[in-house]
Amino acid sequence: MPEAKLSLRGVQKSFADNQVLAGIDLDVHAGEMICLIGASGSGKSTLLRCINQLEAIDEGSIWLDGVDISEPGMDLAPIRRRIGIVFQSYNLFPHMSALENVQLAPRRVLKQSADARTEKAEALFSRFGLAQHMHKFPDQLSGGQQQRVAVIRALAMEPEIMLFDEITAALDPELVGEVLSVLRHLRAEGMTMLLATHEMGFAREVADRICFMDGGRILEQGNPEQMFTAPQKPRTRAFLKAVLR
Amino acid sequence: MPEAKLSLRGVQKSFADNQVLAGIDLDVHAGEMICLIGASGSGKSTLLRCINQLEAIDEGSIWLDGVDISEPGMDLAPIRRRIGIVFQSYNLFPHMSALENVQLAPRRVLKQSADARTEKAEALFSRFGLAQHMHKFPDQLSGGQQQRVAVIRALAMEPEIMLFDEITAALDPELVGEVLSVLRHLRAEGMTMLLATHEMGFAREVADRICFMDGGRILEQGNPEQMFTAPQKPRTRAFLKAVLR
Amino acid sequence: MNRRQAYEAQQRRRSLSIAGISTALVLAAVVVLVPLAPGWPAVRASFFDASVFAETFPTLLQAFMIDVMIFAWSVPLILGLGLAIALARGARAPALFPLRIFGAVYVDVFRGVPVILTIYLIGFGIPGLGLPRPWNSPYIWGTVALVLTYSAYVAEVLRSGIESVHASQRNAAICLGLSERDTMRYVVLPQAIRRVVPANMNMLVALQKDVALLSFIGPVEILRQAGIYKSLLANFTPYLVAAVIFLMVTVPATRYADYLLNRDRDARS
Amino acid sequence: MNRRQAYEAQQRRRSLSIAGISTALVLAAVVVLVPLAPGWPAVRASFFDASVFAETFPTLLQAFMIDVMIFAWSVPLILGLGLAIALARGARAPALFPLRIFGAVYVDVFRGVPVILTIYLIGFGIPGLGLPRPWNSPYIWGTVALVLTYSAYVAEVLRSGIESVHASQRNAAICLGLSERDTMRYVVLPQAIRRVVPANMNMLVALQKDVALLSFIGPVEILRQAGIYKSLLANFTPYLVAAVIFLMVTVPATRYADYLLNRDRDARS
Amino acid sequence: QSCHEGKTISAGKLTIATGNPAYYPWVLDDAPESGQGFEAAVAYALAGKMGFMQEDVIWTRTSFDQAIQPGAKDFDLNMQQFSITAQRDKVVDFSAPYYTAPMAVLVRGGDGLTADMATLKRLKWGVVATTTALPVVMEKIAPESPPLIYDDNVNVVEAMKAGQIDAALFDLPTALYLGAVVLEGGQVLGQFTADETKNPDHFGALMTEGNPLKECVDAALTEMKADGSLAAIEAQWLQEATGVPLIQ
Ligand SMILES: Nc1ncnc2c1ncn2[C@@H]1O[C@H](COP(=O)(O)OP(=O)(O)OP(=O)(O)O)[C@@H](O)[C@H]1O
Ligand SMILES: Nc1ncnc2c1ncn2[C@@H]1O[C@H](COP(=O)(O)OP(=O)(O)OP(=O)(O)O)[C@@H](O)[C@H]1O
Ligand SMILES: [Mg+2]
Ligand SMILES: [Mg+2]
Repeated sequence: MPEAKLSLRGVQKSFADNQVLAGIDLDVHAGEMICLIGASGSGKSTLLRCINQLEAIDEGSIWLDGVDISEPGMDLAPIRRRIGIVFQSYNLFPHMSALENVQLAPRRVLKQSADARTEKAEALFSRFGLAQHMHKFPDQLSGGQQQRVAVIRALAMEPEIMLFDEITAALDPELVGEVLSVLRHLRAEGMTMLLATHEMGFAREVADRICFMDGGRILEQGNPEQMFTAPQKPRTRAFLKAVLR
Repeated sequence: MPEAKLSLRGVQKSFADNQVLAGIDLDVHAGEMICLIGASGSGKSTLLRCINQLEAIDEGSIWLDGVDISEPGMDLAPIRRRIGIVFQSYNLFPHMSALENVQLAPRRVLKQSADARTEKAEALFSRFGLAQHMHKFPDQLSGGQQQRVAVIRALAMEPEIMLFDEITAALDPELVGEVLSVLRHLRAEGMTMLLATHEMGFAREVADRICFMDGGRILEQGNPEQMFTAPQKPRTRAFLKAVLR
Repeated sequence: MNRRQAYEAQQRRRSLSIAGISTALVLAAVVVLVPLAPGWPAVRASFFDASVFAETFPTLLQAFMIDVMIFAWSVPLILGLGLAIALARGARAPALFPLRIFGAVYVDVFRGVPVILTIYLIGFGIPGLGLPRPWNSPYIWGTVALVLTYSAYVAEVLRSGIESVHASQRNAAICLGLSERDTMRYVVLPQAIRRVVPANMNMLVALQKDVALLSFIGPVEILRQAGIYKSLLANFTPYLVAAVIFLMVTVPATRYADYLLNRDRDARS
Repeated sequence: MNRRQAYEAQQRRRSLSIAGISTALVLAAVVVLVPLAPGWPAVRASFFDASVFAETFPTLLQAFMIDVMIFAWSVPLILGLGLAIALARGARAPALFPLRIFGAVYVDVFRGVPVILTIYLIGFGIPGLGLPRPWNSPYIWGTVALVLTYSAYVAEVLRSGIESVHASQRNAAICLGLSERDTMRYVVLPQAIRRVVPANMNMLVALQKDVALLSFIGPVEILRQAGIYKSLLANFTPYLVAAVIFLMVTVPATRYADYLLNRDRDARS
Repeated sequence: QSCHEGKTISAGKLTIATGNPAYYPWVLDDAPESGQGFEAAVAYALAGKMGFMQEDVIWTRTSFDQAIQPGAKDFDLNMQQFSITAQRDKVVDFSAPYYTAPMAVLVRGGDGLTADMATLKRLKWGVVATTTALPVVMEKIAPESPPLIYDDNVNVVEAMKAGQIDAALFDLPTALYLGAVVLEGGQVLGQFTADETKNPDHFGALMTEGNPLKECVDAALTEMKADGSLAAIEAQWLQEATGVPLIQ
């Protein structure tokens, strides 16, 4: 039984004949921030989706606090509650205001009282500088604001780990900053995080560890300085050269 | 009568009550490459669309080789033939192969013979390294290949000026390079070009002149070195700081 | 007024005069030419008899109220049953397999048979099972036939709406720990229903027109009333009156449905 | 077989047995309960008479061929006219203003009137203008009525297809110097038509069913033939036969249309 | 030089239309060519009087609507129990009447019913839309609830079987046939005298408006009435009409 907060052991996943994850081993310790980088199609999104069980894995196991959560037939809702996830896009429910988006799950799942959840939601909105946008609908918010609401919505369930899948990829360059600052904030608070990103500068700045994915494997990992200045594998070097142009 | 290849004088354009271009003066000389930079919504795309008359301007004039092409009631087809344009996306005709895309306008507009246009098209495809993809349909090509076909399609009409509107914005980071190298190629051949872009590194490398747009005006312009190292206006400095993060 | 606006105003004036002249020419041609056909007087007498029009209009309008009534009580039934069938077809639990099969067969059958046949078969067949009056009324069973047919269409429309809600919306809800049921109720259905309002409006316009087919099993609604006048007066003008009455309702309704469809399409593209 | 697959295979076996049992229970309930209704023997005799079924089936199938024929020659006319109307409605030149108005009125009128009324009005009205036989045949004018109605629908569908081609496609063509006409012909229409194939398939299924309504002005097609048998045998089984024959055609056709619509939707999302 | 010369749609032939299908006792077995049934027999007798051979008679079928549509018709005469009314006469021509039908009330299992107006008013009525029965029901009986209306006889019968209506009004021969053969448990409750209604139900052969053949047909019918051959045909095919009680 692995000791880390979250552990992956030999995780494999195929879609039809296309093997997308070809054996992933990874330990994420409490309070750690890990950035997944790699070319388009290398399996970053799939890995995140497998961790919170949106996709069932074919082989291997995924351990959360020493429990194998990839066991077939497990009740997934309580596990998913403990793992927050924010996607690149299509995230908020467009027919609900920002506040309703945030309150839905606490209301229906945690069965919190109206007062308790409103108080908590308002606290979160203030903390991320969105107090004045609480009653707007997603379409009335900028992309950056929408992503921050999505983060708040996940945080409202008080998850133990947060997964982020290229949450700045669909944003205008000028709006990227405000979303990244939210992540800095979370890191300072000690949240355990796993983040797929194309923002190399940001990854270098905040990550505790960088994992370079290629062809469904973690080809190389290490601390940011080492990865960006002295990558070991030729494939890593080629990738970094192309994107750091 | 302005002397430059292409000249804009006091160009204004509004959509309903929203003034998008607030008086643009710009001279583009033959063989020059100009990069337009600026925040989202600053009017870069609108400016390019006004130049080749996709949008009619409200005030001011646009001169091509000493002729005012913005005169109401002009026959626009012959003017547009002389000004090639490539957009960010939705560019190729999805029901035609790459070759058919390139040949449509020479066939229907220039009435070139089948032999002549095939020969020319093949030459262009080879020149941009796409000879083996000529018979594929747009959906079978990567984003970078599609954009290169779009460039070839515009070049097949033998334009005198080329306009490019963020042609790498929708591409995966790894594919951006191949499209930019096409632009370097054109520059080396002496094509007159006007380019809206968010790729600051590239702009700095190849542009003869950088124009920073803000609120529908060209707030500041100059050679790349000066613009990137010593911008004059506070707004320019703020913008460059945000995007060069 | 800037240069562009001045030019456009001038263009507009020119267009309007050309348009006016050409419209007038075309209209004049129609008005002059048609009455030259040899049978025109007979056709006019049979189809465009003004006195018959005036005489039958009030009664036909009254008969149309029966169409409106049947329509009014059918609509909620259709929407309710349509939703139930759509959910049945989407059921995933294995024990609900018969429900799923039932939904599929139901939709196939009632979309496949011309509505007039369904009306005959249900409108005469079920009452024959021995129901006492008033439970065997053709109004009831004709309505049932319409409800069965149209709920099949509405179910398909709703199902397409449910499926059109992007998978990432379901995913987002499930990732928050919501149950399948809550996901459907709070996240998917509200979006799905909003999206299919335009398509369902189209269905309702079609229903409004098909209510007239109930006349074949007895109810004296507008089409039957027109038929009675036709045989009484040996004149087809009453059908024209009926067509005019339908147009008064369906044209605004289809226009509105189109408007919704366009708005919906624009919002998505 | 990996761990996941083993688990899933086991789940599937369990589902299948539950599904089998519950389906059997529901079917049994239907088969046992319905015949207990007091009027069942009379209804069975009127609607489910096997000998009548067998006797009328061949003739009805033959009569259905008339539906198929009418359908076959209507379709190209509908598509052609529909395209013409769609282009007319999209015409921008001011001199073509009457054409645009005409297109709009045309679509409003023929979508707004129940098809059965159009069939009565055209099928009986135009021949009365004094056409000699065979030019007053109800086949011809009934077909015309269908063509007029359905081309209005098809025109709207095509127009929506044309408008759904993204403006950037037109722009790209225009920027290359193509004329309006070439842009429509080479760039917009090929894409628009491909996109509306599924919606038009749906129209064709509806048309196939509405061909039966021609029976009201004379042609002895399947619905009329079923009516004749009904009168002759005083038995409604022929209508059931007609329903079955329709299902044999329309179920595969609607399923195919649905498949196309789904594929189309998936391709776009 | 016979009267019909040049007046028929195909020279030397007389094209007669009937219903599709044609009903007993007007035409037997849906086969008018046999001359069996009242209208079939009248048709052949009429044709004979007009100078046509038996084989010169051509049969065709039309619906009611086809018969009254304006414009050219594909028949010379149309015989399917058309009632002559002044309004129809404006659009088409009718021959002199060849039969005058009393209206009769058809019910199912009517043992508990008596043929008086008070009873009839309480019944739920059904009639065929294209017949003149509807005005008779509305004006003479004026039932308490509005009647239901159908396209043809069999739909009326089916509605009666389904219990949706209690009674229907037909011409007497049709009512007798339906009550005896088609409607299980059917019974003719009573008849109105033919001349009692304001518009007695005279059946006439229908022709296009202004058809020159009308004078020939009328002449032949007058002759048939005078020499008793029409009465003989009526006696042969419609004799069961006796014994149905009159409604007061
Ligand atoms: N649901 C699915 N069905 C089939 N194939 C899939 C599915 N999801 C992902 N794939 C395939 O798996 C491969 C890896 O996809 P994934 O989205 O994990 O890559 P990624 O590293 O996140 O790339 P990107 O940077 O573009 O987001 C791709 O080839 C993709 O086509
Ligand atoms: N057709 C139009 N109708 C109305 N408003 C428009 C239209 N086209 C552009 N605009 C508005 O004009 C403004 C400038 O748009 P434009 O696309 O020129 O900006 P941009 O500098 O190209 O931005 P980006 O970097 O996002 O491409 C925006 O506010 C936009 O909403
Ligand atoms: Mg991804
Ligand atoms: Mg732009």
